[in-house]
Amino acid sequence: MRYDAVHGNGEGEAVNLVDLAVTNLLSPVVLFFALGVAAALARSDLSVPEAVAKGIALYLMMAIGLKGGVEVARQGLTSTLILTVLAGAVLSFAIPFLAYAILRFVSRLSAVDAAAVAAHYGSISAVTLAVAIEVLGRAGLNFEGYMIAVAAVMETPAILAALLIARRSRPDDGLSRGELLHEVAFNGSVVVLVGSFFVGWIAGPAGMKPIAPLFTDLFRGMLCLFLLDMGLVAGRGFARAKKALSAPVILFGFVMPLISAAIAAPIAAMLGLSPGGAMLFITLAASASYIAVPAAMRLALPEADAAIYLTLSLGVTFPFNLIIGLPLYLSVAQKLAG
Amino acid sequence: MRYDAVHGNGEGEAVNLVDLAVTNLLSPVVLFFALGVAAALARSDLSVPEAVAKGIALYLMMAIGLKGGVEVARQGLTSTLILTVLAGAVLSFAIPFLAYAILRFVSRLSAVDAAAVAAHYGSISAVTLAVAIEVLGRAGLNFEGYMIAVAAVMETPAILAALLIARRSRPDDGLSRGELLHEVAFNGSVVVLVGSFFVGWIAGPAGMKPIAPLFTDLFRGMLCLFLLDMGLVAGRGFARAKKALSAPVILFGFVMPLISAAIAAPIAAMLGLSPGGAMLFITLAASASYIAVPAAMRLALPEADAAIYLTLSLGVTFPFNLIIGLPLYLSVAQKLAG
Amino acid sequence: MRYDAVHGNGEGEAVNLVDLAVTNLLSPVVLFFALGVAAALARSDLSVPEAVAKGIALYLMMAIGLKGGVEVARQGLTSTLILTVLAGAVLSFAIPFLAYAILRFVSRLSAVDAAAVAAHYGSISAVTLAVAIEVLGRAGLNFEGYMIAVAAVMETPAILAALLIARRSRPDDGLSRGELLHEVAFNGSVVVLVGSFFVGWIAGPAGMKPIAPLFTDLFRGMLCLFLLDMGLVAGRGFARAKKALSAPVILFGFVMPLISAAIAAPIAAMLGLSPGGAMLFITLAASASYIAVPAAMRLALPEADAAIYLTLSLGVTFPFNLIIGLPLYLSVAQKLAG
Amino acid sequence: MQLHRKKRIEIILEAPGLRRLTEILERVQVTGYTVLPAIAGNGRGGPWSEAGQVTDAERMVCVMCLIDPARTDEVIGPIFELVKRHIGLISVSDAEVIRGERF
Amino acid sequence: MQLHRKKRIEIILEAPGLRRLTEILERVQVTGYTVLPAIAGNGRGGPWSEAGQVTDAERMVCVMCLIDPARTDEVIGPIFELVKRHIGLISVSDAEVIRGERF
Amino acid sequence: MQLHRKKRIEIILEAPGLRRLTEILERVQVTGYTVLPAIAGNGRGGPWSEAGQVTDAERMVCVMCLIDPARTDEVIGPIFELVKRHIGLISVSDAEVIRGERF
Ligand SMILES: Nc1ncnc2c1ncn2[C@@H]1O[C@H](COP(=O)(O)O)[C@@H](O)[C@H]1O
Ligand SMILES: Nc1ncnc2c1ncn2[C@@H]1O[C@H](COP(=O)(O)O)[C@@H](O)[C@H]1O
Ligand SMILES: Nc1ncnc2c1ncn2[C@@H]1O[C@H](COP(=O)(O)O)[C@@H](O)[C@H]1O
Ligand code: NA
Ligand code: NA
Ligand code: NA
Repeated sequence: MRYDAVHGNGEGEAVNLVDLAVTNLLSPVVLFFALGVAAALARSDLSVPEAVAKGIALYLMMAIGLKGGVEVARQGLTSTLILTVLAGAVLSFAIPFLAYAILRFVSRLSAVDAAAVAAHYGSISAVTLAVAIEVLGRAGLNFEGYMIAVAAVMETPAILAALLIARRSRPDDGLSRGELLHEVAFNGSVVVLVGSFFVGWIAGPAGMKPIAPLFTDLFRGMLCLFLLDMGLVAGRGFARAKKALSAPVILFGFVMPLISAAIAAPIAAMLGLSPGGAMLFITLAASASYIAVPAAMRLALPEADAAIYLTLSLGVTFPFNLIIGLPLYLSVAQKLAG
Repeated sequence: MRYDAVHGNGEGEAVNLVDLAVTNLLSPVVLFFALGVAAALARSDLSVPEAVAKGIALYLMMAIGLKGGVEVARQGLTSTLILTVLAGAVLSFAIPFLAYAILRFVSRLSAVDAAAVAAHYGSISAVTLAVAIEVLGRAGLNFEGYMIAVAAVMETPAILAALLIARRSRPDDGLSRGELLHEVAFNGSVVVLVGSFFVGWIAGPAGMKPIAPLFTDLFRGMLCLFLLDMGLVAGRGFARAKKALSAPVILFGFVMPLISAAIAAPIAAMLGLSPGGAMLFITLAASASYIAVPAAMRLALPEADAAIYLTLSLGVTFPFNLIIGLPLYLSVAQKLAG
Repeated sequence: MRYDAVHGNGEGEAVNLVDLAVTNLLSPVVLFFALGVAAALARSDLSVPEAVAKGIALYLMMAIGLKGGVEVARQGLTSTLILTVLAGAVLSFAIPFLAYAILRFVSRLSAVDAAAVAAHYGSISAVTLAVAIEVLGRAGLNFEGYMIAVAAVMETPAILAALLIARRSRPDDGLSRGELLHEVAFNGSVVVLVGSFFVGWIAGPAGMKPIAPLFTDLFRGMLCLFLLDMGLVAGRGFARAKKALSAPVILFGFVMPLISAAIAAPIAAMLGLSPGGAMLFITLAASASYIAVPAAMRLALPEADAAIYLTLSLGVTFPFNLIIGLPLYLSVAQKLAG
Repeated sequence: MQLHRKKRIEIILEAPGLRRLTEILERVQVTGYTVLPAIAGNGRGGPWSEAGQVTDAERMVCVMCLIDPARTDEVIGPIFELVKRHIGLISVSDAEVIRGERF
Repeated sequence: MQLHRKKRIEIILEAPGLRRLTEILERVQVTGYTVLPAIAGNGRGGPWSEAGQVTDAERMVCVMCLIDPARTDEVIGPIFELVKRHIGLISVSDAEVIRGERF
Repeated sequence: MQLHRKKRIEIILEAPGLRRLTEILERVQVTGYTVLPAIAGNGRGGPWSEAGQVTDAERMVCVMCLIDPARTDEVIGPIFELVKRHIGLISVSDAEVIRGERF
């Protein structure tokens, strides 16, 4: 029956995807990102103070965590939870190996640079997740609350994978592995996401109510402010991108999310996730870290060139996911789970 | 008939103006400004962190821009748009010549100092505009959305006028004019105002809805926070004002907005603006820049004394407009367009 | 009759207190504080930017002040106002003498260190007050608006008491007393609390309405953000606490609030405060300053060890009041005034 | 380019004492100075960090001023009077400037 | 540890002029520099403070660069051309670095 | 006023490495240091700016410490071991302090 449905209104759905993409493109969130990029390219001195940008990032992660926790409190723990968390962790660990192989094959990046880039693609981007939740909200779709826990779990394994990869190509540096793991696992963004998730879970819908005006009602507006900032930073990165990034590497930044999404989509279907949950799962796989992993790489692989991975993650893959990826993943998820 | 109406309830309207002024005076926005001034004069260590002040200024300009854009999307483009934009640009360019002449006539400011001050009075103050919008909201009046575009257009011509004026009195400094113009035209405050205006226009009322809790509902509260900060900065400026400003210059700070308003009012009437639109047009003419022009003057006329123009604009003209100007302009606009 | 009632459902009320404590423990505000402490103890790099923390503190004090002022505008000035303010001032001045005597008796703190610590316990904590207001909100209780004025009045006398105490044990330092008093009386937190109180009073419920989305609706959410930060700072203080604080001093941090509460409770009953007002009065007495007094002590008693008083106030007494004190004070206040 | 020998004085002081320090600088006629923020540090009083701090009680600032070498003693004397009661330290080094007449 | 003698140049400049300054540094091939924020100060133009400022018009930044001593004159010449029109001051002092070939 | 000769060490280091550096300073018993923020810069790795950054991955901090001249080598050795893997640079200059016994 699903097969029929897909073929039955195949055309209608193609239109639907374009519709989705256009609606997405004209949403304030995307428009503010575009404004930021344009301002940076025009060399405007517009900027968001660093403390404000960090404050909003913190807010967004608290809001996401709370939302996920409250959903779990509302829906209860379903049987697929553990499987989904496991699948996420495995994906996060596996994707870097694939990404590394592709990078080494198509580009001339050094082993260390390629390993550092690969770690970003295995891990997840909290901002992309935030925009995906906003897209779901616009589409009127719900999601499994524990997807937030899945997101938190997926932040770290990719970093371990990258360290394993890089170890083969460089001498040991005498740095304590234990300490590094500690720093990665207790990275601020992981802690606040997981912590807020549990706060939301414990407090439940009733406890959430008095703080909803801040953490629910303002969420989309704050996302606009944040994406203006992301656009500015990404736009300023473009200038350097020319020097730091070769054509194959840039291409990788466009194609890798699609590959990860193609791997994640059937898994989401097998897990039996709802359309909203499947869309988030695919988005997590397809997104590239921008907060937790860069900081970890500065510590773990300081020889890797930060300009490469930062520009690729924020300047290429993030806008790609924002504009093309998210509507695509949503329409795929709807077909899979519909 | 309009004539009759004016005479018919002339007394009633005089009362009305006093009423307006008192209501204005007791509004939290003005009270927080007063609190800031009082705290500064009492040498309290109260202060708003710089990053927070900049973040709120950014927020206010986004909120103003969005509001204007959404209004244009709602009301459509009226025929007076182009004329109003043109009138605004001409006013912004012309006022500095008048202001310069007056300053040189009544005070002993050097040519460069006078030119720098003049630029501020031709340009506009986004905060004064924000408070004017708040006053209109309290009075239940709407305005033409494109007034925000007019505001953005009026930021820059005054700077050009000041450069033309100053060139006569000082040798060329070999600075690239093109680069300076670029910096002025792409000043952060211009970019974010114009950009948010277009975002609001494209997204329209439907797109605005999910971000309204941040950009509409919180607007007035944020203005309170910002005016507390403005009061603190203005109050601290007063101490220096004694040294930097002579009596005629201070007087200029009170009278110049009235002169500009007197020029702008009949133009607003001729343009056929609504009461709300006319009030904003007069306010734009009467307000003195505090964000974009000072930064431009540091680059273009570094010899000019920043203490003079900053203190005059923020410490004299801004409070004057806040307390006396705005209710006056509103009552004039209501008579003109009523 | 009250006696009967107390005995009649003594068991029911014991349950009630436990209930209150558990509800309190599971409220997002307390959970976020716990998250902050846990993150700090796990040596996570999570942090709230300083400018954001200061901005939120400013917001909270404005919100508290406004709320108090609007309540006074709504309820009018009752006859107990002056007595309550006086009682607060006397308490704030008297508690440091008691605290000093206890500290010198049970611990080996130097006279100057003990005087500095004592000042913190006489003064009040605005954040504890904010949480207390949130607890009252959850319990559906109102309070006398002028309690905010009482809070502001209680900030300063404790500092004077500490200076008197310390003068006996150390030579004069030639610092101008007048200037110091000025700095203490016009401390930013005092000014913004008192100022916002008057703004709220003048503007009244009608003037408050347009700014309520910021200052009322977001209050509890902001408190969560702030308590996350307080938890982080307190948690980081724990590590140092081991070195700076001896066991008797830590014990003092737990017992002193109970002593102050025990003194304040009968006074609140005598003043005839409502249950909500009595709860706030007890909380003010029991709380230890964390913003105004530390800054004053750096100026007035620079020889005192900041690590002692900061850790004790933020790391011991604040969490104690947050978790155990507030529900206790509420249930006591309800019995007293019920 | 003609360079003139000056002294560069750097005072690391707890933030609450800053107003006192600038008053002293004014009194000894050091009319030019620049204040830089510090974000963390360590000393006999243990480590500190500005992260998340609401109060300035623990944070430090760094005041830098270029002065005429001949005035070194008359300037650092009164500064030391302040700093010795507060947490803080003073260091002096050599520097050269253009437009020496301005100091 | 082998140390190499360098010059440490410190430029205190009003923030709006920073872009100009970095362009000049690029032109004279000073490719390494670090910008530190200033939060308050005092000079002939009177005291200033960043507290609550929305505009950068009045605030100062401090640009620090370590350069080869032989290049001092060719570097500070063009910088002085900029700074003399703006509010600002330049100071030069001695410093030693490791990995001297990088400057 | 009695002044004592010290060494002023200034380490410009990428922010993520700060915790490592302070651990090293502790290990070599440099118990006094102050961290200043940097807001922008340029080097072989290209220009950077803190504006709008959410991550500290690219930003630099400047760690300043005054130490006893006799200890210079034993201090900068271990620091250099760290800095050579990370982005960063170390400079050493002369300074004089009051209360020399504290360093
Ligand atoms: N040797 C030093 N070098 C640089 N900064 C120092 C030094 N000693 C102390 N400091 C700074 O001064 C503050 C107070 O020092 P102390 O009084 O020793 O606790 C420390 O937290 C540091 O920020
Ligand atoms: N002697 C000095 N030492 C350190 N900083 C100074 C000195 N003179 C001026 N400055 C800084 O440069 C800014 C502008 O100086 P001025 O042009 O004299 O007003 C001041 O506000 C200070 O931040
Ligand atoms: N010569 C220099 N003087 C001052 N700061 C420098 C210098 N070289 C590098 N830096 C700082 O160190 C950072 C990293 O340098 P690099 O490793 O050369 O990219 C730069 O972004 C600057 O902030
Ligand atoms: Na991913
Ligand atoms: Na104007
Ligand atoms: Na108390």
